[in-house]
Amino acid sequence: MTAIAESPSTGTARRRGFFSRPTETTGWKSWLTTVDHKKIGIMYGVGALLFFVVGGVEALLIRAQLAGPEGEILSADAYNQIFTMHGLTMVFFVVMPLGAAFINYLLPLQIGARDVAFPRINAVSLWIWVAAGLFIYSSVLFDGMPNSSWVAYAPQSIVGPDPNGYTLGADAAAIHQSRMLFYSLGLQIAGVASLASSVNFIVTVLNMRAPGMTLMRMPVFTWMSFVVAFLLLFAMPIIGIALWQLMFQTRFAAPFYDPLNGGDPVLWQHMFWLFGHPEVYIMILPAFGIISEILPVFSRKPLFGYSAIVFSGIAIGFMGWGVWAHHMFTAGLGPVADAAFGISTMFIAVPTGIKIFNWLGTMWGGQIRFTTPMLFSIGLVSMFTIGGLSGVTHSIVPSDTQQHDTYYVVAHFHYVLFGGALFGLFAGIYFWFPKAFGHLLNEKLGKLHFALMLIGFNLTFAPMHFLGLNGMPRRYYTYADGMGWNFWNAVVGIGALVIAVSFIVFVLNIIVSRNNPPAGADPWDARSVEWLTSSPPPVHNFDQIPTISDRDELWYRKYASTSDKEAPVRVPAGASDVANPGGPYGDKVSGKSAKELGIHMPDPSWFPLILSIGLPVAAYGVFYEGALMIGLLAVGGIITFGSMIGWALEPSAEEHH
Amino acid sequence: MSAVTETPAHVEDDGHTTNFGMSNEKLAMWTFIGSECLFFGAMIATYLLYLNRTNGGPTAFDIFDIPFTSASTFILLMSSLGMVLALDAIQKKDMRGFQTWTLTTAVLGAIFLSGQIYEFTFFVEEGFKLETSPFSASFFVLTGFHGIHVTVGVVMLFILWALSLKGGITEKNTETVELVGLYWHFVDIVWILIFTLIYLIPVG
Amino acid sequence: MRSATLRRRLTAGRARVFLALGALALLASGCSVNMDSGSSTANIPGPDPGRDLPADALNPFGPVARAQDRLWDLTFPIAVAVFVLVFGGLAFIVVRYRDKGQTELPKQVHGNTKLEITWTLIPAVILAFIAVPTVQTIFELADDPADDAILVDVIGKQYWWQFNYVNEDFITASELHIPTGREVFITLDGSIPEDPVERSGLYGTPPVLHSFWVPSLAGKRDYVPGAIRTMRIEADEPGVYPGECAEFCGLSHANMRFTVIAHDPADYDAWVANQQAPADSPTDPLAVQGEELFATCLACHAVDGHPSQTVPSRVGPNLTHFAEREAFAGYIFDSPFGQQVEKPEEAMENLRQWLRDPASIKPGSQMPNLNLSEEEIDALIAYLGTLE
Amino acid sequence: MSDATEEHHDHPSRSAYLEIGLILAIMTALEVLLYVFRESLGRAVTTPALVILTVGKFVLVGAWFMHLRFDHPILRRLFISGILLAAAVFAIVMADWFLGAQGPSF
Ligand code: HEA
Ligand code: HEA
Ligand code: CUA
Ligand SMILES: [Cu+2]
Repeated sequence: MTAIAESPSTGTARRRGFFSRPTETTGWKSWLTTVDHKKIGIMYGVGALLFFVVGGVEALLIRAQLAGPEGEILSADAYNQIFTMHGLTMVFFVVMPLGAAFINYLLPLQIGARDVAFPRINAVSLWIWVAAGLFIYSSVLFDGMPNSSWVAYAPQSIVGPDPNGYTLGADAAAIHQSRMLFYSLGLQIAGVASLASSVNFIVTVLNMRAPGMTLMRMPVFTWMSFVVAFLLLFAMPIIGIALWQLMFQTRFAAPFYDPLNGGDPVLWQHMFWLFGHPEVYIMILPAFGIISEILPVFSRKPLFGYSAIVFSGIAIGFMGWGVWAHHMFTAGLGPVADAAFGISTMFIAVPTGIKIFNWLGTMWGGQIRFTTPMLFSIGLVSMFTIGGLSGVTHSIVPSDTQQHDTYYVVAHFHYVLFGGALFGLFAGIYFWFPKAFGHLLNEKLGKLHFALMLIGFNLTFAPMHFLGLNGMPRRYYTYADGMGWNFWNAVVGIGALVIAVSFIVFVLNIIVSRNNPPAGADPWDARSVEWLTSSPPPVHNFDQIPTISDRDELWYRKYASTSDKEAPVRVPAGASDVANPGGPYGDKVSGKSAKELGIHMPDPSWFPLILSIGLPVAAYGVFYEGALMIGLLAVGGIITFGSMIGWALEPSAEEHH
Repeated sequence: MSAVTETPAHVEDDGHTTNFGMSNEKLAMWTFIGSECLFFGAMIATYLLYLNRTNGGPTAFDIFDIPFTSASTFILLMSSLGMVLALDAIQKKDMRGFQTWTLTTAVLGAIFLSGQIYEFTFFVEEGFKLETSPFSASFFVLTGFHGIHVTVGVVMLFILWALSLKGGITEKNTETVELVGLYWHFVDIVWILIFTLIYLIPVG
Repeated sequence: MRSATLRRRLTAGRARVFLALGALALLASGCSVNMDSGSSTANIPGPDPGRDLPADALNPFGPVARAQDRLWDLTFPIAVAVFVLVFGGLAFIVVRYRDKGQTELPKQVHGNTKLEITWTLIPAVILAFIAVPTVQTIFELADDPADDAILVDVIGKQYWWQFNYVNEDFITASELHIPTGREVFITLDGSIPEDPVERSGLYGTPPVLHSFWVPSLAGKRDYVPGAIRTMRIEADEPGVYPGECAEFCGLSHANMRFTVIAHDPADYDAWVANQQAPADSPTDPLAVQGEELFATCLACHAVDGHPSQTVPSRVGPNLTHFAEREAFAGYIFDSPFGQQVEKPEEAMENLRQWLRDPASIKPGSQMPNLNLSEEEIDALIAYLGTLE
Repeated sequence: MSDATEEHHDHPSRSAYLEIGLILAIMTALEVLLYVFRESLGRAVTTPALVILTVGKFVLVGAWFMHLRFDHPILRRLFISGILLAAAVFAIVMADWFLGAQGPSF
């Protein structure tokens, strides 16, 4: 399908579009119809940060409820919905899309391409992702939000939390069914978006590199994105099937996971974690890539052990497929499986360690500048290590039977996800902000943000280790006085507030910095080619596609005589600043439009946005019976397939060649 | 460490440069097919695990009609041949041949689908329904999703055929045909697996 | 020079960062102290007498938990050492190699193969070293039951635990009594009866996952509907060991507690003898009235010895010896009849409220609101009090 | 990486396609025959034979109809990595399922 759609020769100028083809390049319409990877990246980022506020407020509610024993802020039912949505939001609507934001924005720039391979499909991914988020959250307007935790273990996810309905009322079963349909269909829709992006990125990396940009010259961020794209490519269909099965189970009584009719609940666990573990590396690898770009820049040294970092990333990607059952050590798979998966899990520490040590090697002997991006990167190296090490203690199966499903696990994964992934992503935001918006963020506020976040983060999540080992299970909406958990839970609550304040500082920073002077093409004295073009880059990225002759291409253009033997002399006008916005190379961007330069860029289109509306409409159909069901499915289908056809036949805005 | 080993070749493709000397579309189709392996793999695995969980309902042995399925398998296999001949024709700029073979392929696919619809209705009448057992559920979901893939293929083939009548598809569009073909063959390959793993071996 | 100004602007506030990192290091060292001692109560030898003692996984009171804890004692110091190494290295680098405004660029080092090999091999060796005892322990803990083991079949319900003493032939709930020094072999029995009548007598509603966890005695094991899982526990000393449900199972996942009570073997035998005896019919008139009323309750609960009981139902907890237990309703409320009860009036009011409307104090409870009058509640409580 | 420009030259001829089609048809017929004589042959013969035939058909369609024989090796790698990954992970799930999780795990 996509092939036909993207094939340019099918659109002859004679044809009429459904809509007149939009041409705006500024204003709100330009955002809704854009196919520019940079705008799409920014929208992913903004959307994800909005969702972060939502997920964060949910976290604050969780912590408010648990701040003391016998909390009475949330009912059990509300708590279950909120912690489920907190997990789903943070995973699928914050960390993954923030990764996607950077991949979208940077990947074409870093490999010297004008856009991704399929710009319109890229826009489709964005809008489908937005549609998925709105769809899942639209559940508040119906019978409530998903309430069986983000892992939705069967048969709980089928039976429901209150099968007799003495608390939720007589229609408790229907309520639960509706909530689980939002879960299965919503994630399904989000999965379509991820799958489409993954194909897009793989093709872009394989096929669209600038002349001389061999695979082993690609920036590490691009490499990690490439690995992530493969993980998505292979993991998404698995969760897709699992979600279909869950949907058929909950809506049409197909007994996939229902033990009363012969189904096996443990199979769900296998399917979920077969996706779920690669998923956690999907979340962390972009952050690893980001700091692999930042550390060299602010150490003024090339990345130590480039190949080792690249290959360990690939190795993590591979090994990530062979460890999933470490989430099931208490499910009773038997000693052989437990031992095998325990060992495979432990050894993931080896490639991850290689990365950590190479990052240290990068900083070693450098001239470290403590900018905000650098601080967040250093924060990642230290905080992720804590999370990784608690991960290794999980892999010790007999100990894990004590730790599983306690706050110790909650501590582990917040250390890797927040201290790892989010710290890296924040580092990236500070680092590439000037590239995307043309000016730097305020460094003072940035450092305040970092300091508060680091302190708040540790106050929040370090005590969870103690809580877990002292027997506090996760997913408890309440706990009794006298369990010895009161003190640390109070500390955790305070920590969460500090994180909230730190985030407000970040938002303030964006506002305060909006009138900062232009940063120029290369404010940080950086190394990779995205800094070679203007900030923000023109629609076509580069007036002239750079020819690549080195890793760290830009660095070598700036510091010509750098051989590894003698210490090179710093070129005086290394970095651009107010007086010298272009730097020695940024002035290559002429400021002319693509058209003036004779570069053909894909035209904006309404169809990606419209297509994305079809999927949730069809999904609502599944909730109903009879005519309404068929009607919604049909309307959704018509919107989706209609816009595909409209898209395939869409004329270009101008008559070209 | 390792030296740079590879210098990408550059080939002009619709005015874009590609590193691997093939179009983005083709690479994308293959990437997508790689993903589909996991998609069908997950369903086949579920089916094999649930083979004996019939819940008192019909078993594979009770329900499958092998001669019937063999016929439809044969039809789908031959449609693959039709597809490759259609591609061959358009590559040789034989538009008549292309139209004939495309239509043949599409019609064979449609026959396969009607066979599947017949099979499903027959099964349901026999009391072998989606909700009967894990076995039946995984059977229907697997073959049903395969059927949806076939349907998409048939629709694409009919569109190709119709477009070619109006001159919307010409010798220049061989790659579009090739891509649809790749998809079609993949769907056929999956059925090759299904026929043995899902029908023959359990019954045999 | 412009770029130098910029650099200065960017590097200001370094000191603050060091402070933050230092605080972190403190926290980390505090953590190693804290982890081993657990909470203050854990320093008392032997478990607390009370029910509400912290469930400390690092303070084992039986061989199984001890075997698991030994691995923790092995890995935790290694983890701390790795962390100190990484963190120390980082701190050193950050101090030593900060930008001092040099005009020369640092040496442009691209890597070092020997180093790469070193830091691949050393972690691998460390891990292999941990892996050996790990695998050993995994297989040890999966051994068959000892000959003299007490066999208990455990079933998790929404939201309470049922214990079936297989050889002693009685069923109880929420309190698992065991003798010290003897293995208890737990079978988490998720098998599902073929016969629909038997099935609905066992599960009021379809079963879901739970996880059986007594932190001081053993790590957890899931209760899996449709499958059978096993584990062992054993207590060294008499005491009360809190247990929890550790797999999300619905509204009252947090309210699905239980205790393991370890006795001296002689006390245990006495307890068993009492459990095996059916309930005596009461003499007190109010309690007699309660016994009659209780006939309705037999739809879900069993009281062995109740005149109207034919087939004991397993939908709700077996109440034959209800007055012997310290707590009720998923073990979240002190029982007014318990030995340890601190606030008997409050406990009594909780029990009354429970009979009035169970779901109001335990969300998602499967016990219906029976619309009992206050007089009926008086009678029922009088009867329940006789079930010793 | 080998020279990528050696594209689009030797596509198989039409008769080659027809031959492959014929072979596929014969293999399918063989499969059906195996089914017909399943009782006299026994599972020990039919199952492996069916698996071999299936793999054969799979490879033929992939190599010839989908041109993997003639196209750039990267495509082959993409496809094979998908198949292998699917085969590997689901084989582990199945092994685990049949060996461990089924009954009591002593
Ligand atoms: C970004 C996400 C992310 C990452 C990167 C990781 C990384 C790792 N995780 Fe984590 N994990 C999660 C996210 C993540 N995890 C989530 C979300 C859950 C819970 C899901 C849920 O139940 O809801 C989870 C749960 C989880 C469990 C299940 C716990 C349970 O429920 O009982 C286990 C068990 O083994 C585990 C292990 C590991 C290991 C070994 C690593 C390793 O990759 C870590 C490797 C890194 C290091 C070890 C540090 C650096 C290395 C060195 C400095 C070298 C030297 C080290 C040694 C010699 C030890 N994780
Ligand atoms: C990347 C992923 C991620 C992130 C960043 C977080 C962030 C946080 N998480 Fe999250 N968490 C998960 C992923 C994540 N979590 C997952 C996967 C689960 C498992 C769910 C499950 O079991 O199913 C989980 C579960 C989980 C639990 C366990 C719930 C339970 O088991 O009962 C808890 C409990 O404390 C918790 C707390 C927090 C806190 C306090 C934060 C904080 O760091 C949040 C900080 C953010 C803010 C505080 C928002 C700031 C914004 C504002 C205050 C608004 C200001 C507005 C403007 C300026 C406009 N999380
Ligand atoms: Cu039972 Cu949680
Ligand atoms: Cu994992």
